[in-house]
Amino acid sequence: MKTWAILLGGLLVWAVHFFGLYAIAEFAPSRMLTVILTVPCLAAEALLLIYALRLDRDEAFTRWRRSVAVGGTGLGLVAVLWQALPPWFSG
Amino acid sequence: MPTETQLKAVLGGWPPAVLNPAGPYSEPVTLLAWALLIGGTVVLAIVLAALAVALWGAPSLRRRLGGDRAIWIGGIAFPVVVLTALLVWGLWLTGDLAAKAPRPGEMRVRITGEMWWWRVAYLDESGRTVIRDANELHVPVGSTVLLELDSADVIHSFWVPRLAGKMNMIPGRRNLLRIQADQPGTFGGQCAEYCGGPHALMGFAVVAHTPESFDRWRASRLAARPASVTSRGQELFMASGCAACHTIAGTQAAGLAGPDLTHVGSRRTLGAGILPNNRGTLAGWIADSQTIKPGNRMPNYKQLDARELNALADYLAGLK
Amino acid sequence: MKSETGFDHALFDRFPTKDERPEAEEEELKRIWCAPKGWEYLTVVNNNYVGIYYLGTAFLFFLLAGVLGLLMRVQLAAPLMHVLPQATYNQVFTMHGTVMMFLFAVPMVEAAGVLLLPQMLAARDLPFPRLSAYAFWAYAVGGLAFFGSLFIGLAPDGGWFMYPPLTSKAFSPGINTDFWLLGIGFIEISAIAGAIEIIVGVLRHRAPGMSLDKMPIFAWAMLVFAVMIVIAFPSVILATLLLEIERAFNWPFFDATRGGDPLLWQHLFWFFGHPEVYIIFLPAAGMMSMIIPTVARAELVGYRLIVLAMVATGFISFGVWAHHMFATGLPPMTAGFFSAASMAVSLPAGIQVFSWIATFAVGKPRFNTPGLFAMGSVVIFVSGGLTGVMVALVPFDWQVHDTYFIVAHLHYVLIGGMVFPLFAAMYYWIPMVSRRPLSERWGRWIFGLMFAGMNIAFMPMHLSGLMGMPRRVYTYLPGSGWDVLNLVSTLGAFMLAAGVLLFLIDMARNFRLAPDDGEAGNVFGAGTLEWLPTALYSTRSIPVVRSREPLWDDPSISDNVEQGRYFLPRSATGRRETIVTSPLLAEPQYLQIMPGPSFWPFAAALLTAGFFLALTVQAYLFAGVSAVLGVLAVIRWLSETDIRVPEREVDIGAGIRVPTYATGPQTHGWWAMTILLIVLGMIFAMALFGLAFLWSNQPSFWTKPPALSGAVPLALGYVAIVIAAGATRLLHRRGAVWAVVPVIAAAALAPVLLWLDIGVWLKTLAPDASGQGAAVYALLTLQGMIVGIAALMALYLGWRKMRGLIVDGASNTLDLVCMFTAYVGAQGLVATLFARAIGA
Amino acid sequence: MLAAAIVVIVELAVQIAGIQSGQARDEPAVSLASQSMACRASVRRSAIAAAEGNHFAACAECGIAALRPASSEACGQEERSCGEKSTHPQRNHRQNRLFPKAMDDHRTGALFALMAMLPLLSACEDVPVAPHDAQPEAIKRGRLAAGQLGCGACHKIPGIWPEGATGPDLTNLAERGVIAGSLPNRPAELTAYLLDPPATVPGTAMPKVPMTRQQAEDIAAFLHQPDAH
Repeated sequence: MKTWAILLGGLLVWAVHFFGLYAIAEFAPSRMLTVILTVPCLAAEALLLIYALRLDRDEAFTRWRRSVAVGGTGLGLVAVLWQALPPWFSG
Repeated sequence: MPTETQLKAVLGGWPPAVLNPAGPYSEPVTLLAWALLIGGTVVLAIVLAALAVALWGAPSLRRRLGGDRAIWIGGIAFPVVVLTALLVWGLWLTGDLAAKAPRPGEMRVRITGEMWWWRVAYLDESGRTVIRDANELHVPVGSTVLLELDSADVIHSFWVPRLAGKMNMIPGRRNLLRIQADQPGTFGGQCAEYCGGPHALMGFAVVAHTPESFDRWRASRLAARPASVTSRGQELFMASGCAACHTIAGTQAAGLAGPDLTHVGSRRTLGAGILPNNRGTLAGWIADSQTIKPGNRMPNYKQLDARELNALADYLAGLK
Repeated sequence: MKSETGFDHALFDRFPTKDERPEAEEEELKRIWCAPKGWEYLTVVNNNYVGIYYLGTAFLFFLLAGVLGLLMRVQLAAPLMHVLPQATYNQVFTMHGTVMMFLFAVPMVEAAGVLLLPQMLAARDLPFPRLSAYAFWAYAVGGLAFFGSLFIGLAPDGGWFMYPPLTSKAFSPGINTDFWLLGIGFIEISAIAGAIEIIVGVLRHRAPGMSLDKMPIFAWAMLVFAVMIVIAFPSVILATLLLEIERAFNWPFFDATRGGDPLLWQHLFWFFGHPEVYIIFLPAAGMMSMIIPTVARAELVGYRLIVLAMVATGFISFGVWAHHMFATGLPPMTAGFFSAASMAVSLPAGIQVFSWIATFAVGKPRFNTPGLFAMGSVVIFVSGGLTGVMVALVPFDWQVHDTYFIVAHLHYVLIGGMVFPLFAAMYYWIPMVSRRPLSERWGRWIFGLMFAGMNIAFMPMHLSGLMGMPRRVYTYLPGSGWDVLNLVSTLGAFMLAAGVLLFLIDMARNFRLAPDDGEAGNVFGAGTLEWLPTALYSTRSIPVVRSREPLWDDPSISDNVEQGRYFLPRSATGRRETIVTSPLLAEPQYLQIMPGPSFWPFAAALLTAGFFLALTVQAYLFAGVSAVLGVLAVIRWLSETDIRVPEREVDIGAGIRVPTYATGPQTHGWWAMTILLIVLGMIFAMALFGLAFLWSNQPSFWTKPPALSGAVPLALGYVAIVIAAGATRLLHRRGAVWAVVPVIAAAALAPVLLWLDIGVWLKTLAPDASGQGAAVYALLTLQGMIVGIAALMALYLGWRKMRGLIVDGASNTLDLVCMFTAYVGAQGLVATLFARAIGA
Repeated sequence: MLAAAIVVIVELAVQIAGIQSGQARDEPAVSLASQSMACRASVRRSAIAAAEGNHFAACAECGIAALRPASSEACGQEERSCGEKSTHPQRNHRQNRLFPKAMDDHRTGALFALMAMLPLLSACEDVPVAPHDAQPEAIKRGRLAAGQLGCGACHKIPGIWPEGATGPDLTNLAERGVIAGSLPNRPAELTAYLLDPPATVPGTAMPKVPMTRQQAEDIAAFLHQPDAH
């Protein structure tokens, strides 16, 4: 379970953020709520990224695990940032 | 009388409509389109060049290409930068172009998608219908027009590429679309959402007038029709049941299922943008619209004999 | 290395063993996994056969749908052609899209998975061979019946996306639309079955030592693919169910005049529909990542990044569905989220493309046919991807949406992303199953024709789209400036078709199926396990995997495998069996006994097809009979599973002993049930979304639901079901003889609670009264379906108990029935509360 | 006399063609609204028709009707098909097939008969077809004008959409002896007829379509082009 969480953490945060945003936009559109959701998600991505960077890389499997985790959180970070943009352009 | 250029304007042609904007709601998109098309071509060229180097390049070049670093640069860093810029542009433009509530004094028109034609209603400030028409929209050059799009049956999509992007017409919803034409002319459009049967033959035209000419057009539409001289054609119109579906203001004909025919004689096209409009095509449409536009909801009227058909076409063509 | 299950990795060093294995072992393997004769071809379950059947059928649909595409191209070659009348054209384009997406693309990659995965992972077979067979037959029979509707003019004509209200009873009164719902029903069943098979197979049937980081990239692709099916297909399953209910019983889910919403369909359909594109693309990308290293004779560059890319695609593709709906008047903010996610999803694709290019760069690329198709695929796919980025921008999409620009885009993506990799894969892997490889000389011609034809056919469509040509038009008027472009497109389409035709001829010349022995073998010099010498039992012994390309890193591995110097060189129990390993590090856990050939999956599939077809043509009696017999056939086939053998533990090689029966969360059955429950949970979650969506979009039609407080007794009842199901398992493990009683009682309680709940709702709201009514009763209907299944399971459990098949503290059948029943309780609880909470 | 015979034949052919195309068409797509309208229309017309003993018109609700009364046998056929239709007012049998016959048999037959008779008739009438020494430009302009004016709404003219069936098929018009039932098939006559059909041939169904003399001449040239189609 832990390995899966490490591998998928960044993307899971992305998913939470995305579907949260969608729910906000669909049921209660508000720029404030978007910010309230985005800030913790960005923080989570950043923390996960730091955590992933500090993971062991003593053998092939852990090295592989680390790099997938780093990539996933990095990608998640970019995607969450992008998703936070729309409310600032369309009021 | 429609000319070659007019027919083309209704139905497309060169230069590509999307790249040939005629108003402020299509022009920024054209700029974006050019940026995307040229940028896309450049990126494709870069990727092809990289592939060519990978396959046939000098060993030193290939070494540089063959590693995680190339992937990080080409597959991640470069796209992130470019896409961020594009995203911001796109979002800004989306917010800018999306039509919101009507502006004070703005011309409002409700266009309803029907299987397979367009009902057009010009609204006044309070949203009441003042002019009824079908399959074409007359607008003054240089001012914005807010279109309220809805549907009477299935989903259609309103698209006049030279004036704006498309917007769906969805039952139970009212979507807004703002257009403005900056030059006089006829701008063609077509239903863009598959709506069954003769979806392919559901055309539309926006006719942009100079302000003076538009005022004249508007006045002519609002003017009371002189007490109609009863003609053989009008009698036939009533007797044949046309009135069950069609309205002609000033007569007993008040059907609502089909297009309003009060000014049918002055429309550019027939059958929702597919035929030129004259006495001949009117007669052909009445007698056998099912061959011309298979599946459309007007039955054939072959029971009319030659003189009747002529009289009816005459009458309709005269409804300017 | 830290162990995952307590298995000592040092034991792997015992392999390859040095001993000589007796001849008789191989003879016995051959006997156990023997080839079918005569009628037995209908009863086979072995992946070597089912995979080939599957591939062949899917390819047949590719050809059929391709012919439809050609017909359309002929009709559009010039303005106002009379080749296809309007109504026929509308059926043809609907079928072209539907067949290509549902009956070709998804089954094709699933088939490739069924055929290739066991070989790549060095398993004897997939975990549920009979399920594979059932899925195949249901798909083949149902798909062909569905396609046949075209010949009697009853084919669906609402587009492959089937938007209501055009497809509702009011505007599509014929049974054409029902045929679509039927055809999709089959593919839903077979896709879900295949996904379960593939997830469990990839995670639990890998050769010992093949940890996740050593897994062939194709297996990764198939894993993500299967997980995506599990998440995405429930949405379309629900959508088709709702549309069929609306058509049959007039429940207005999508009828805006009665509080439904046509956009609900679009959300449900595209929540499946866009991931579907990646569902198709990922396995093909996985194939590319297998083929390119071989062609380039170099290890795949950026393996880690590609795995990441695939997993990320799996996630992000679920955030892009509404980009098919930019023109529906979505609020700009919502459109913006989807635009952003659509941008994000292009990053993983870029990673993969550059990985492939980098792999070419480090290696010495060969220009053989698989190589050419792979290179061509990169070019075409990148072109399609770039136009994809363009249409991810909302304002640009407003212009080109539903025009030929999109037709061009999607064909570039799908042909470049799936068809070309598939042809590369066929050239690449056919030597694995055929006595002769395909002709290289012909291959070049075929590639040339297809590549040129593809570009000539679809490149002009970008322009015709920009010139205003909408999609799905059966004709266009002269003078619109589209004539020449369309003519060129048609010529290109025929060129493409000529390439495919040559391929067929080449297949006829050279393809000689040899599932048994004597394949052409590793003609391209690849490094992964599927190129080990195999027979019907797969490899003689199951190797220990120590690297990603074992055949490159250990040249003697083929010999050692063939000599039986690895795991399981013989049948340990005298039955079909394979090793189940742990999901992360692939440590051997237990030996799975597999069921053999059976007539019943085939019969069940035929009866399923009969049931659906009879429903479509409204022969209800026949449908009912088929349904009952179908259920009996399934139970009959199941009764031969959950096998126990006298030996509790066996030696699987080099003195390593594993159990032959396991229970609990580590078993393959438990995993499969978990996935099935996720599928059901997703269907249910989508139905909840539907209710909430209608409430938010059509508030004026809302009726106040019954009071939440009134549901307390029902809720307690559902909690009791969950507890009873859990208690059964505990009691059973403690050895209580009558432990099955609580779960059977729980299964009996469930319909009572549902009945009471329906009673309350009937006093408030009729299902055909409004969108709310329809959505609430849809929740109750879903609950009713699983209540029915739980009841059948309880009966089956009771029957097994009576037969004395549920013994001592461990029974997988009992575990699975308890799991399912607990789920029934949980879903019932949520349904009861949620329906009352929305709009209260 | 002969002219009248030709009129009858032409119209019969048109009718049969119309009947066939009317039946093969996708009638159910015609909505309830228009069906009820058609019924309303036919109620009145059939009342009139009954009074006049016009059986064809009495069948009007099929959307297929006649221009003139004809033999009772044909009418019987009509009525049968009417009855069949009215028992399934909402029938939704799409009659389209994957590979539709290029043309309905009856229609083909009628046209064939017509074609076969025309040279014969023209020989009797002794009206030689004037060779049209038109310029290629005129033909080109004529094709364009025919498209712009929508001649295809009623006539089948290869290349001119939508190949309507209300008026006669104008394929290979140059080979025919007479036009519009009574006029010699010569450029001047054709041009005059195009400019004002009702004035030239009283009783013709073709309306006066607004066009210039130049356009009329061009269209005549286009229709008369020798190896036209």
